[in-house]
Amino acid sequence: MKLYEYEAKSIASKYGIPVPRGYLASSPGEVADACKKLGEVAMKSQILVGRRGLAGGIKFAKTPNEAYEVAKQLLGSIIRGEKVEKLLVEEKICIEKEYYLSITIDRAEKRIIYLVSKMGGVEIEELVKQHPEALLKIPVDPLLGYRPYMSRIAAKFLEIPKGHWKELHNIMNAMYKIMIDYDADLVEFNPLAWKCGGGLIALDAKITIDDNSLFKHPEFLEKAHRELSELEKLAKSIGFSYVELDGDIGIICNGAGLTMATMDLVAYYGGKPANFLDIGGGASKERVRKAVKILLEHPRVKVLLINIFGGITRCDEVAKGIIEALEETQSKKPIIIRLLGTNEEEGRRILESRGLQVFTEADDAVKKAVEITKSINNS
Amino acid sequence: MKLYEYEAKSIASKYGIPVPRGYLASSPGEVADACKKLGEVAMKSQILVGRRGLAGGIKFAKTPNEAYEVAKQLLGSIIRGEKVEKLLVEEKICIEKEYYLSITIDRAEKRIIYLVSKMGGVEIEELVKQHPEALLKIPVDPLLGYRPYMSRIAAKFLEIPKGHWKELHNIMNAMYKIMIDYDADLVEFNPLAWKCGGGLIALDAKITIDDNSLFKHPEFLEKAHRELSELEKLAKSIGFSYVELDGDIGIICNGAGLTMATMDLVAYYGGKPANFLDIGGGASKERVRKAVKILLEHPRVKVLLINIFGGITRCDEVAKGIIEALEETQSKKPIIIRLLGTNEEEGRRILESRGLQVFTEADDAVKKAVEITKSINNS
Amino acid sequence: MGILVDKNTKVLVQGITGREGSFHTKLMLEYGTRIVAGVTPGKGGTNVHGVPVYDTVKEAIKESRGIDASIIFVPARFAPDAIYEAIDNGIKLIVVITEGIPVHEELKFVKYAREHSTIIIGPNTPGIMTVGETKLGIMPAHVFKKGRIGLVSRSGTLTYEIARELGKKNYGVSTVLGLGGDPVTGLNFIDVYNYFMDDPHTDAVVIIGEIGGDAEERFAKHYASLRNKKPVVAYIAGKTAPPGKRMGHAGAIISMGMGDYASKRKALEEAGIPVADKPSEIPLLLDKVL
Amino acid sequence: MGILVDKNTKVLVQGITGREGSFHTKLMLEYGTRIVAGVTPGKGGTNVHGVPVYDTVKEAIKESRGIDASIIFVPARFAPDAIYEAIDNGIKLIVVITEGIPVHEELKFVKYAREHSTIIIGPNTPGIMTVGETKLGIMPAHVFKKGRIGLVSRSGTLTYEIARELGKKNYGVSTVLGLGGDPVTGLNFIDVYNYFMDDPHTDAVVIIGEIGGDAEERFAKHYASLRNKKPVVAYIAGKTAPPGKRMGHAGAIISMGMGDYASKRKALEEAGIPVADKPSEIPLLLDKVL
Repeated sequence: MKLYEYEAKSIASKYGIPVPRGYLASSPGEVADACKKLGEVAMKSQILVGRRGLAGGIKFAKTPNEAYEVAKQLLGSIIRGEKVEKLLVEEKICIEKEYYLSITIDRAEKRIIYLVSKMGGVEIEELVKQHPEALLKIPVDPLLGYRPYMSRIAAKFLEIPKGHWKELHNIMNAMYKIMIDYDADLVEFNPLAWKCGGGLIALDAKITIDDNSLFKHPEFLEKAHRELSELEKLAKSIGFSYVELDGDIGIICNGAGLTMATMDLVAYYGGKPANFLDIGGGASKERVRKAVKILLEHPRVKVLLINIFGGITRCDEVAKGIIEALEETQSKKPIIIRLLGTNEEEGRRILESRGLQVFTEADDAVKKAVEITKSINNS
Repeated sequence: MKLYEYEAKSIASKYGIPVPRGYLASSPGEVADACKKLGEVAMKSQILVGRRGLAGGIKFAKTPNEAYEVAKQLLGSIIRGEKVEKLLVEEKICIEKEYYLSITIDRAEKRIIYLVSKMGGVEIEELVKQHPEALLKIPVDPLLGYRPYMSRIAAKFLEIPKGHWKELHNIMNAMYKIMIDYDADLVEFNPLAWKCGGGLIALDAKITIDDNSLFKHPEFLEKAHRELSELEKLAKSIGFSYVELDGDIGIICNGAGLTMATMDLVAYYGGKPANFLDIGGGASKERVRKAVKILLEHPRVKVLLINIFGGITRCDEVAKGIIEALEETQSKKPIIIRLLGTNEEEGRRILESRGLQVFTEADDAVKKAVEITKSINNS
Repeated sequence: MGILVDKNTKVLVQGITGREGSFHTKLMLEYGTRIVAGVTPGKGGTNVHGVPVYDTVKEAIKESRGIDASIIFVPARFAPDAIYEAIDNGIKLIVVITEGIPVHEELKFVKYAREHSTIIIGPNTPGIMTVGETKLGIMPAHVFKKGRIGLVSRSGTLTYEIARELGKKNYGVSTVLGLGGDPVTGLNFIDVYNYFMDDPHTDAVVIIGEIGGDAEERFAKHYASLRNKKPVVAYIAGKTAPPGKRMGHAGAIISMGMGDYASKRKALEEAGIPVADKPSEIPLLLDKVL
Repeated sequence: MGILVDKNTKVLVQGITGREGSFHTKLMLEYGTRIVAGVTPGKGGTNVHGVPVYDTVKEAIKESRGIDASIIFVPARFAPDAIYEAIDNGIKLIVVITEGIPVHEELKFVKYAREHSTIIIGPNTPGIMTVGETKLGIMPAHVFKKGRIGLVSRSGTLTYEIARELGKKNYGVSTVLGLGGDPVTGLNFIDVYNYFMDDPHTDAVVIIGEIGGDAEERFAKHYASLRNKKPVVAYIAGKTAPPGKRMGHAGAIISMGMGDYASKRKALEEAGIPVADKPSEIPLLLDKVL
């Protein structure tokens, strides 16, 4: 779960990491008030998508009036698909240099790492791919944790003057504590800035909390779905994994790998998947009904493709769920079904008795789904 | 550093470990008041030496009047050399069984261990020596810490009913946390009692804090010397290691091993060491002067034996310190000196110029010291 | 006879009295798995499908006179404790079916297991099965024909689908092993490939990867560096997955500039490993390399 | 040529700019120790007695092209960090002179070092010296004659005293190693005896124990179980020490029913190891066993 910048900075500040003075504002008036207190300000859209600066999500103002006008534009605007509802209004900081500093999980080595770079302000994706040599990795043993010498390695790499090493130590120590206390899988300051006149300050802050640990953090658990689309929220509340895509073939499968493979197969045969929907293992008739209903009512979905490999999942339950959803929605959208495994015959019987064709091979089903979609699109 | 029972119980209670209700009292009146609130009470002398029960340090009373009278006897009395200044007045608990439960450091295996036994109330020294088979050891990895399954191992061993396993888990979990938070090298509940009607309660509690970690715990650091005799306190404040013994030959050495070996050598030749005093490495004239002065003024010391093996320690500094102390105290007590190592000749010259004999071999010096002491004692 | 487990492996089921634990104990027993004991704290003295249940792993080992492997169905919050209990009692192979374990817990027990020379399969794995011998997992056994292909995967259902495709072309499986769908797992492709390399009953290995992390890239690099090798064929799921979204599995996410399909495919192909465009193509690629 | 260190050992001094670090760097250099670098954070770029000082161990290793051992003079509060820095940078032998390190810190870094196959000597040790070759420690070098007796001890000054007694009777020392006076140390008597066992330049071993813990008892048990062995002679300090009192060293305390003189002496003698009544008796016992 991603936190908003203002949430991440509030945590950082609580742990003693220097951040700019600032106020959260949700109206132009509040922005102007903040500007009165802070002088020249940066107004930063509180959205969860990346690269908001390039997309016009960060603006500056010198006077409350100017701030008011800019805020009127920003608030309510849509940036990279996300609506701007809040602005973080911060004092403008004079900076000399921008560093990159994060702590995250090194999956392959099964440990924690700090990532450090002099190339602050650059997206980490780009750093990793374009400038791997500019990125210092400092490994941390997960049973031992942060050790102060690590900050000295980082300080040398960043060429921070000796008098300021203690600051970097405090920041890195706090980052580790935040990671553990909040079960974060990422704590990132990009940029961590070097101020005119000296001293470190976290200009931007990002914290991501491990989804599997949210149960330990009720204050975030209740907000956990906010970054999801309405459909994703609905699916999650039922207990599916759901991701919205931009195609027109709705997809329902059991198992994350099979769902992705089915999406890929749709693309392979020239179609466009509308979504990722994994009903998980051993889904009941009820869950299948809800999944089918969501996609039949999805405005972008033209054809629904269901690919079930029954292990724990029973094909007859799946069939019943499909039938019930069809009856409930009265949808005329074509449904292509591939069923295999536990109670396959019974499932097939149920579906075929309602005139639905059931495939055995995934390739055949997908080909058919793409074909029908194309004919709909061409008609 | 040993904590008093009432301090240990206050910590235990803070961590959710059940202890009897009780009040700390330093006058018979306070004891009677506590008895009014608690009914039948146990009055427990707050002293740091062990086996206080056997020595009459724990008494019971049924009425405030009785409690008042008993407290009058207990308060101010000397038990195993320690004056009773405070009583912990506790409700009397009806118990069915007594267990032993502690967490400590396993030096040899370099890890933490829980020690568990059904033979509660028995001193751990006796358990270790007489009933090792009755003692369960549960090792804990120092980088990983307590894990709940350990409490189930202990519960099975103690044959605690399943409905109460959670209690034992809470206690063992809290003990580990106390050990880490307070840098304890021992947290012991002996007995941990099984109440009439069921349930666990810590009847006695002992916590020992690692001396090397006291700097992290200012609330105890300032009390750290309270278990020491006046002389031990004085020596510690100067920076010596000092332990009071019961003989009449005062001993000053550099290095803990050499000091013990010199004590042993005194005993080997038929003498009795009065103390352990290690001036440490590289001691200055000033420190030597203070050490010598302490022992010259010690009423039990009849002869002073100084055994210095100069490595970092300079023999001339030692010699000067001795001379200054002699001049200051005007003591006539015999001083036997053995000097060796760095600046030995200069040290010897200084001492011999004042008529003091200087030995090269430890054996010779010790023999001489014992001989003189004997002749004093026989005269 | 496949890798890591065979018909003689003495198995403990931790969390045996739970819904999943009990259900799959039955299926595993039916498959022939030598389940000698179960553990559920507080349920000691009962039995599940004839398997005696104990309160602690210590008792289970004592009463069973040794245990080779444990399979864990304990819910996420209690799974780490169960894993440590198994490791501390000297069990050398642990299959963690449980999904949803916090990643920082996983980092710790995976590290701890390695220190104790204990192999962890999972978490969030369908398990391991040496076909025709033993199953420590939840996979539908009938899908897997016995044969000489090693199957290692980051996914569940997709693996069954691919096993079926193999079977259709008469390729059977020696051992199938699910690495687990979480970002941090005990084993990776390199580890499992190395086991298959040492197994005389495996002729080739099928690797089923997915987006997220760089396990496939690392395997490719390792494979390219080998002199003696067995043929490997791969399939990667998630070509059409968007970046920054968790695709069901906690580990299936393109993030921090890592884990996209193109990078994995490129790395594997450059290492000489053919990558199938779709599951049904895998047997055709095997035809070519064998 | 003795154990663990010799004249070729490339040594780093951590905490080199402090009073103790600087003083003993001079003495070690005079003895011939090959000190190639020092580390004091924030003092990089300076030098101490001609030894270049760096801010980090990483730089020190890079600039020195490899380091075999580190000796640590860093104050107790910062010593664990220095030790982890050395371990994480791959240094395989660390001598910790520092006294007063919290015992829970010691438990952790001793464990961590073992995981990383790093040998820790100390903490609270006078160090290690292979006589005539190199000294990583603070012992007065001139007391030790070169010879064929291995010396391993829990104490400092007492060891020098005993070395002098040996010298008087013409027994020289191959390597002298101080285990350290703390309750938890990196090495124990068994470890060091085993190193001496493998050293062709050591004929017999003198063990200098003291009250506290059961390291001597454990060694006795180990020694009794060996078939091939070198002669061992022992001395134990603290016969007259009272229980429950810390005798200078944090580790020298009789507690929890363990660590008294009688138990140690009995164990050693039962294992066939003669125990001297006083330091000057040690050479006489060596006369008998050699």
